[in-house]
Amino acid sequence: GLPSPAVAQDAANLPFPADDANAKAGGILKVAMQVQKIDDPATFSWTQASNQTRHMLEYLAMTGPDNVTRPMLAERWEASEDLKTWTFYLRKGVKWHNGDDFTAEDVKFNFERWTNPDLGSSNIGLSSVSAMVEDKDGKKSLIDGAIEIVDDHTIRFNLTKPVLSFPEDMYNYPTAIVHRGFKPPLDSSMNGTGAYTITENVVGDRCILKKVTEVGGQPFEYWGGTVFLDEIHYYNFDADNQLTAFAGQSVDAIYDFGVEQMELAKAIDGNIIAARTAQCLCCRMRVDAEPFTDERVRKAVTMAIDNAAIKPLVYPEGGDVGENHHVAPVHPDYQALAPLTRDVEGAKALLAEAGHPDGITLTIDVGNTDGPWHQTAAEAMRDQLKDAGITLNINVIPASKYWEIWTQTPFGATAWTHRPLGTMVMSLGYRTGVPWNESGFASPEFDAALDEAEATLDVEARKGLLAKAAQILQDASVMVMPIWRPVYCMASKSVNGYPAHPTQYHQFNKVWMS
Amino acid sequence: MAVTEIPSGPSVLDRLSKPKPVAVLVLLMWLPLMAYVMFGQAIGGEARAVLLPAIPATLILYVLGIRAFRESRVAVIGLTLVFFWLLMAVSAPYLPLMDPNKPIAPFTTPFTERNDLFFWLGTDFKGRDMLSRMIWGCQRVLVWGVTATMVAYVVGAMFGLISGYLAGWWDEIISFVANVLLSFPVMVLFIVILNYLGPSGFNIVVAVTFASAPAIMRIVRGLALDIKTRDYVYAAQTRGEHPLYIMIFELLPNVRGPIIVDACLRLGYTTVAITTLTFLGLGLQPPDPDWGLMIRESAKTAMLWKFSYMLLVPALAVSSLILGFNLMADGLREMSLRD
Amino acid sequence: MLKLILRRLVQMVLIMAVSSLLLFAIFDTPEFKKRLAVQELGGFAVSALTEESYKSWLAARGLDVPFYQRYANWVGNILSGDLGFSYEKNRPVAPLLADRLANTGILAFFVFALMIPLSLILGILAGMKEGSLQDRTISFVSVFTTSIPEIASAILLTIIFALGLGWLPVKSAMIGGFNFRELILPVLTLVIYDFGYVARMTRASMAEVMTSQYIRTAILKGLPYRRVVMRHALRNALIAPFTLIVLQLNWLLSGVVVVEVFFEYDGFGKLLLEAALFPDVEVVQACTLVAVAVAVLSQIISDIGYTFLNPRIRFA
Amino acid sequence: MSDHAADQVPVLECRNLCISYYTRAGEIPAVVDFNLKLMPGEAHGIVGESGCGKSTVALAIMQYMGKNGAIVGGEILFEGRDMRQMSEEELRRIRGSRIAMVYQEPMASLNPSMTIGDQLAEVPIYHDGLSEREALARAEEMLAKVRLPDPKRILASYPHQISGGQQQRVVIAMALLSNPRLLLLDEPTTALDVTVEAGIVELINEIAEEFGTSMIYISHNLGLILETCDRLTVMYSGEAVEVGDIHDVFDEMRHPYTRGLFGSIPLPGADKNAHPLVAIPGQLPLPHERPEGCNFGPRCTFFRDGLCNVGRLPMHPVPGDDDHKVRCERFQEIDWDRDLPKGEAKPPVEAGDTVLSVENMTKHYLIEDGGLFVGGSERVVKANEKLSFTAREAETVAIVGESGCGKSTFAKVLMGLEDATDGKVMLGTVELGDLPVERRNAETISKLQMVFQNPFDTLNPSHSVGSQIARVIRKFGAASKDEEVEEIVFRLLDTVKLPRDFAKRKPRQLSGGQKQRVGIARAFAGNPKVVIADEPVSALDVSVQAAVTELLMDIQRENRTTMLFISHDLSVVRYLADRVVVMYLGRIMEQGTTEEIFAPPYHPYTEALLAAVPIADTRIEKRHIVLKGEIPSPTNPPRGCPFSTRCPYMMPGTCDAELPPLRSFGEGHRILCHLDPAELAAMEPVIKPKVEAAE
Ligand SMILES: Nc1ncnc2c1ncn2[C@@H]1O[C@H](COP(=O)(O)OP(=O)(O)OP(=O)(O)O)[C@@H](O)[C@H]1O
Ligand SMILES: Nc1ncnc2c1ncn2[C@@H]1O[C@H](COP(=O)(O)OP(=O)(O)OP(=O)(O)O)[C@@H](O)[C@H]1O
Ligand SMILES: [Mg+2]
Ligand SMILES: [Mg+2]
Ligand code: NI
Repeated sequence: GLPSPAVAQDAANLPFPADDANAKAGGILKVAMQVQKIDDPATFSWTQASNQTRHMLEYLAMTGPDNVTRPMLAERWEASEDLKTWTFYLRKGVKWHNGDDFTAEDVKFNFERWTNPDLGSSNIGLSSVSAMVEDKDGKKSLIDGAIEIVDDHTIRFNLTKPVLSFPEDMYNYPTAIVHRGFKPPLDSSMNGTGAYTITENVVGDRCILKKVTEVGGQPFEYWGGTVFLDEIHYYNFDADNQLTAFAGQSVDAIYDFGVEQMELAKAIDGNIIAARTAQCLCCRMRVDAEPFTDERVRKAVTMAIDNAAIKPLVYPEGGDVGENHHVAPVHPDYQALAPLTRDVEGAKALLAEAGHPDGITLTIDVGNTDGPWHQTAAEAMRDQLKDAGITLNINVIPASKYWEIWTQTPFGATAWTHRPLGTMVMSLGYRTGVPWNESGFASPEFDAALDEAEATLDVEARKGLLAKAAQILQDASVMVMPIWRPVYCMASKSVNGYPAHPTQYHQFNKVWMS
Repeated sequence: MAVTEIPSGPSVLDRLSKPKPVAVLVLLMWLPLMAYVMFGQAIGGEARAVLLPAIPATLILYVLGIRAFRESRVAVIGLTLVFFWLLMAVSAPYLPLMDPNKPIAPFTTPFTERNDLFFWLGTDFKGRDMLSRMIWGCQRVLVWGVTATMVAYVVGAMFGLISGYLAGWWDEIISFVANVLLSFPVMVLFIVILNYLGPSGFNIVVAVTFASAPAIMRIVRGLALDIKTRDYVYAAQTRGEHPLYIMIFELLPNVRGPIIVDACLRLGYTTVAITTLTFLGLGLQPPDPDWGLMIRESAKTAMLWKFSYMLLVPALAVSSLILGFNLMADGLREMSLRD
Repeated sequence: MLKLILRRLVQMVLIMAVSSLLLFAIFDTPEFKKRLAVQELGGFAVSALTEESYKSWLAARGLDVPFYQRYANWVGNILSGDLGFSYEKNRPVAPLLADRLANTGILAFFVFALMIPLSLILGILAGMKEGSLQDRTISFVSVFTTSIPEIASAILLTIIFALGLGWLPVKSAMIGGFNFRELILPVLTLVIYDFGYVARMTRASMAEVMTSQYIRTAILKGLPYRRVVMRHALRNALIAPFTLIVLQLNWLLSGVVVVEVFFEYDGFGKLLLEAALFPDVEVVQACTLVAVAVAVLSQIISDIGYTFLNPRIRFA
Repeated sequence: MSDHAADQVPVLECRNLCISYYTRAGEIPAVVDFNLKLMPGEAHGIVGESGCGKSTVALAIMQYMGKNGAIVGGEILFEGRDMRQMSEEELRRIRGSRIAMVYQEPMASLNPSMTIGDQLAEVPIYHDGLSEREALARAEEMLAKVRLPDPKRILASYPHQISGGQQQRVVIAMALLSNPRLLLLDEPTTALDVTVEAGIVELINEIAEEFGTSMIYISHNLGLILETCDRLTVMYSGEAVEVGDIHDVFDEMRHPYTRGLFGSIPLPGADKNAHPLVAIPGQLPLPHERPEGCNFGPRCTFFRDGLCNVGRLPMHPVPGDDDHKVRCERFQEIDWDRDLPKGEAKPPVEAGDTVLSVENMTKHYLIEDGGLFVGGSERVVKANEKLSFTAREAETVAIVGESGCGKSTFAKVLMGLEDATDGKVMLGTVELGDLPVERRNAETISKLQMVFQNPFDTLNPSHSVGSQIARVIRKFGAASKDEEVEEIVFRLLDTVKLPRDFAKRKPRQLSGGQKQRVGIARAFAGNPKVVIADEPVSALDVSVQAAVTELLMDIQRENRTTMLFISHDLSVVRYLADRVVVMYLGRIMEQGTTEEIFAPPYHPYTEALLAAVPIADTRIEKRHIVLKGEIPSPTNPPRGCPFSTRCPYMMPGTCDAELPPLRSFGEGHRILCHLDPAELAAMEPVIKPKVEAAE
């Protein structure tokens, strides 16, 4: 079977929800978000920039609010049994804004760009793209024959290793597909397949998108069916001020707001839209740093903490309780493990056994990289650990400082962003020796279990395999993972069909204003 | 003015009003507060014990102040406002307040009860008690504000005396540096310095020194230029005193008057500056309460009429303290003009 | 006089050179470069960068050469009229700065248009009869308003007029183009903070003039009171406030930071703060140059004005 | 010039006038029970020491009492109408047109930002309804009348562009513009130099004659009053103590205070050895500390308990002269001729060896414009030019000259505060000219000390009196142990006749005279060989002046100190100096013994200076010489003789071309002048006893 249901909601196989029967065309959607520079989509560092271009430059696949990935510019895809050959069948009838047809050449052009190390695109780090690259003379370059154009609308990729998440990778924000004639910067080469085009982009101020109605005198036919909005405006507001801008009715919707603003949001007239995500705060202990080299200490920490009690303190609405491993309920390949129970006495006993009969003092570095709630969570942990005789000092440091030490600190609270598949994070963060393995966790057993899960395309089958790896990780007590946090955004009552998305990717094709 | 005879039986208060006891009282009030705020963590557990002598000292100083300022109603009002906050600062740990950093019940409006607790001024977005945060908040503003002003004065007065008294090349160089600093708008200076050094109380002291010392230097220089032509300075010179002696013993005591008035005003400015800087994210850092921080944090959440108290409380608190300083300055000036 | 102005201008250039070199040196520290990288690439990504790719990132940004070299380049560019390029805003500094200065200029214009007549009239009314009820009231109001920091008055005004009464917009982001209503709160905030100061100075100056011997002479010459005030007192009393008002230009550049940030008004102050925090060196540099120029020019204007108003100096 | 017609209405009459100020300390009765009657054309003088209420009276007449003053009793009748009943508008019409006033400080009385023309024209415009052109024409005319050269230029000038003497003339012109009936002059010449003062006084006298204006002339200088007034009121501590015709009061004074006052001014007959001045004992009481009864009681030698200190004293007419009144209960019991206050005669002191010799000492100041970056031009102020003189042990050498002639500069060079540009200054065997004070050794420093002019500045207000004296003692190593130092401090306080507990006081608790005594104590603390006294008494009241001067003389006599006494007041100089040096524009014009200086041959400048000094003695006759023009600027002194621009004997072609020769008249008497020695010797004395007092 295919990794994701290639079945769409309607016959056209569109990734978007079905049209609302009451939908009215027209109107301008004003969104508060940071407006960034958008010189080259392949080198975007932030989601916001991709949101600015997302209605103009589209992707091969699209992960919906439900975290399910569906074909977008591709019509469908196929993978070989060994997951080393992927064939993408491109949608026919997709037009560029300059009138050109969208073809496999366009896709090839994009992959060639991404794999060119001189461009510096982060896409080269995606497991799918990196499997097309070899090291030659100390420089990475595309392997000959890795990309194969079968016909105008079919393209095949030959990979050096099995890759499970190719379709998910194709909706990663810097993988927007540009025209084969693209030359940065984007302003001088505005061309896309989307229903809208950017007419004005002033960094730090505004980004204005208008519906494309005609191309070279011909009416423009958007492949994705009806879109309702005439224009989409992004106005630059800092994260902190977006909700207040919304409250002041300057905008109709906002990019996001923090949990600390929830009460305020509730008091404002509008719809709060929460998305379930796999974003989390991973309070990991470095297994090769004192005192965490002793597994009993780590275990005592995890045993003394009741994640279920912490979550409502930090995120009263939405979100999931974490289970001290890195697969989230929102992941399609998640399978619940045996529930965790808090055991203070057990924790004390373990500590005593580890040579700390009078308790122990630990210090956690908190960078609040994702908002002040990190600190709130750490404080809740501190209160619980006290019961087991563990004194937790919370060392609050600036975000930029935290990012300098995040892989080295013995005990740190790191924010991990959402990734569509459970295997993706597990493999990025916990495989022996990988660069982002911040806990220093090294277990051949775990690696083997993960390999097996990654080689399995079938989701149902993969669940069990991934659960095995998760169990190993949980048993090793590498981390306290209290919360899978929700993301919140807000739209006014007149905005209909405003989608929530776990990574805040905007897709407004079916949004309409009443 | 008239010859002021000291009455035969001086009362306790009279005896305390002499410079020496006052200095001791000020130190008794100030050092513990400074130690508590700056090094509270290093002192550890029973840090609040250091504040014990400060409370009576503050009260006695207030009474002395009222006596000294009784001629000017304005000054008395100012003094009362300032000492109210000083008293709050030294006694905050002993007041029956909730933990200012503990999230209890978010967004509780003033005068309501939640979780069996009554919140006089409500709670902020994290659920921390506003009353307790407001009272604790004055500690940091006061300590850092006064320390920063003091350091600025020491530096400014030193250079002012050198520049004014020695004149010549000293004056040219010091005045040029002062001009460079004065040509920077204050905020630019603050932003650049704090951005470079990183936000913290000690760095605020540095920044305020850089920003205020040139102006103070100018004032002192002007006064020194005037005073150095007084006959008593010539008298000192003609008996061969060292310039340092003349600067410290002959000039310095006589620039005191105008400087004290200016210092009160400047304390006001510094308080504004610290609050503003904290609001801009360049000043004091979370989590401990501080008025600027309270404003900064709630500026994001209080954008509804219902929640505006979160902004109102710290805004009024900081205004009242500054009003206190300004009224004191006004009163002092008024009294100095009358003599 | 000309010599004085020339001297001031030379001094200004010197100050600009010294301060911009200092700024370049300050923003050359590794931390600042790292911060720039974090802003551009994201903290997570930067922390995962290898030494080498970080170096190549620096090279791509032109940050790998020593700062004095960059400074020299920058000075060269400035002299040819190019103010540099903003990393953060992704556009050349000159039009960006011009834009923001224009916005602040609009703000300043209204502030002055309101503040000057208000403060002068109040100051003169108060200083004319020192100690009267009118004087005491005006004096108290002025002390009171100057004691409210801009941030606090911004809050109070917002709470009353925007959140409470709903008459005015809460923020002044001007996203729908220039809107006069959005300008009202920032202007009021600045006026409230500043007018008291100028009014008090005017009052002091007026009061001093009114007790001077030449006013006594004028009164005992048998002139009508109106003429004594308008002809004899006013001009002498306005000399000091005039210089002060011109120097307020300089103050305004600092004062606006808070107001602009609070009301999200896209002006010079906000630009400067954002650039400093980013850190967007060339924008900070350009802003500093402007600030120094404004400071020195306002000083020169105030000197010229002072000489013009004060014949004692003019002919000296 | 007396033709008082009985039917005439007095121009001004003050009846039982009482004026108070309201201050923090309560009500201060500044003037109590003041009476005055001024007939048309009469000039009435008011004298008294500082703070006795002279200005208050003048301002009350103008009905201008400031914020905290009020007339609490009595009435002021102007041409028979009570001014207190007039409305603001009526007052406004009278002020400036019928009554006009001239103030002490001309510069401060003129609006700095209006041209003189505008300020003058206002008066006729508002009072006589003239057009601006007519008003300006009238102003020009008036400027010419007050003898101002080039009135047109002055009309267009701002006040700071003309000199102090010219400013005062402008103020007088302003007062005369509307032809007032009454002119009030409140110390109109105090801020001016003597030679300039002489011009103004002459002008005032001429005006009185020409316009027939009645005048009230306020001054603390009895000599001036004698030259200008017909009648006189002597005030003491808020009260008029003696009123009468000027000759009556001067020659037959009937109040102990008036006589005390005359006893303390150095009249030509006074001599420091034979007839020392007699100071009035005690101090002026503060207005709110006045005694019961006679205010002068506590200081009066004729004080009688139970008589002088009960109730309020009335004015008593002196029998035989209705116009002469005194406020004294015992004036008829006192034998005014016998009980003359008399100082004890002291033996003259023999001068010793030469202690200080100055040879061609020159001091130039360089003033630079510009600064750090843009170079400026340099100007030279020639403050001292080739000064040469010597001073011997126990001798008093006076240096006289008008403001800005370089007296203080010389003192500074001597003290080492400035370096001499050229020449030599020898103190004993030490050359001081280029030895700044930092490089002088303690012995040299202690040998040379200074007494300063301004009593309010001479002590550091922040330190106690004792500690300031003690510092000197320690500094000069006289003693170092605390008790010893304290002992010396007490001894010094005794010497200057101050109570010992003053050591603990702060300077602000001392009066001006007391401060000056502390200054003297401090100067003598190191047993100096030479003391420079830079105008040490000119800021003090006459009665205090006498006491301080005497003290200085006594200490000098005792210690055999050489004293350089700097002054602009020739009467004081004549009284106490052994030798005199007359300076003008940085140069010594004449030097010699006191007798030589005060008798012909004179240098023309000395002659003018002597003639300008007002003398409060009716038995003296004085020649009038009024110098024209103003003192030139020391940056740009005239070529040739510095005095040539103002000299009445100026010989064009000689005086303004080359420096005059130094002519010697006997031992030590030297005159710098082009005039022939014979011509100089033939000069008439300026001051001589009146042959016969004739009216
Ligand atoms: N505005 C005032 N408020 C309070 N007291 C005043 C005021 N003006 C003058 N006095 C006091 O009134 C008394 C008389 O002052 P006045 O100026 O009339 O003296 P004066 O004789 O003119 O002295 P001087 O010779 O110094 O000018 C003094 O004791 C003075 O201190
Ligand atoms: N430091 C200085 N720099 C330049 N010029 C000076 C300086 N000190 C004094 N002068 C000038 O030198 C001249 C002599 O001044 P000095 O003070 O010696 O006069 P004086 O005779 O003491 O006058 P007064 O009687 O007013 O005290 C004056 O014209 C003065 O302006
Ligand atoms: Mg007077
Ligand atoms: Mg002098
Ligand atoms: Ni007569």
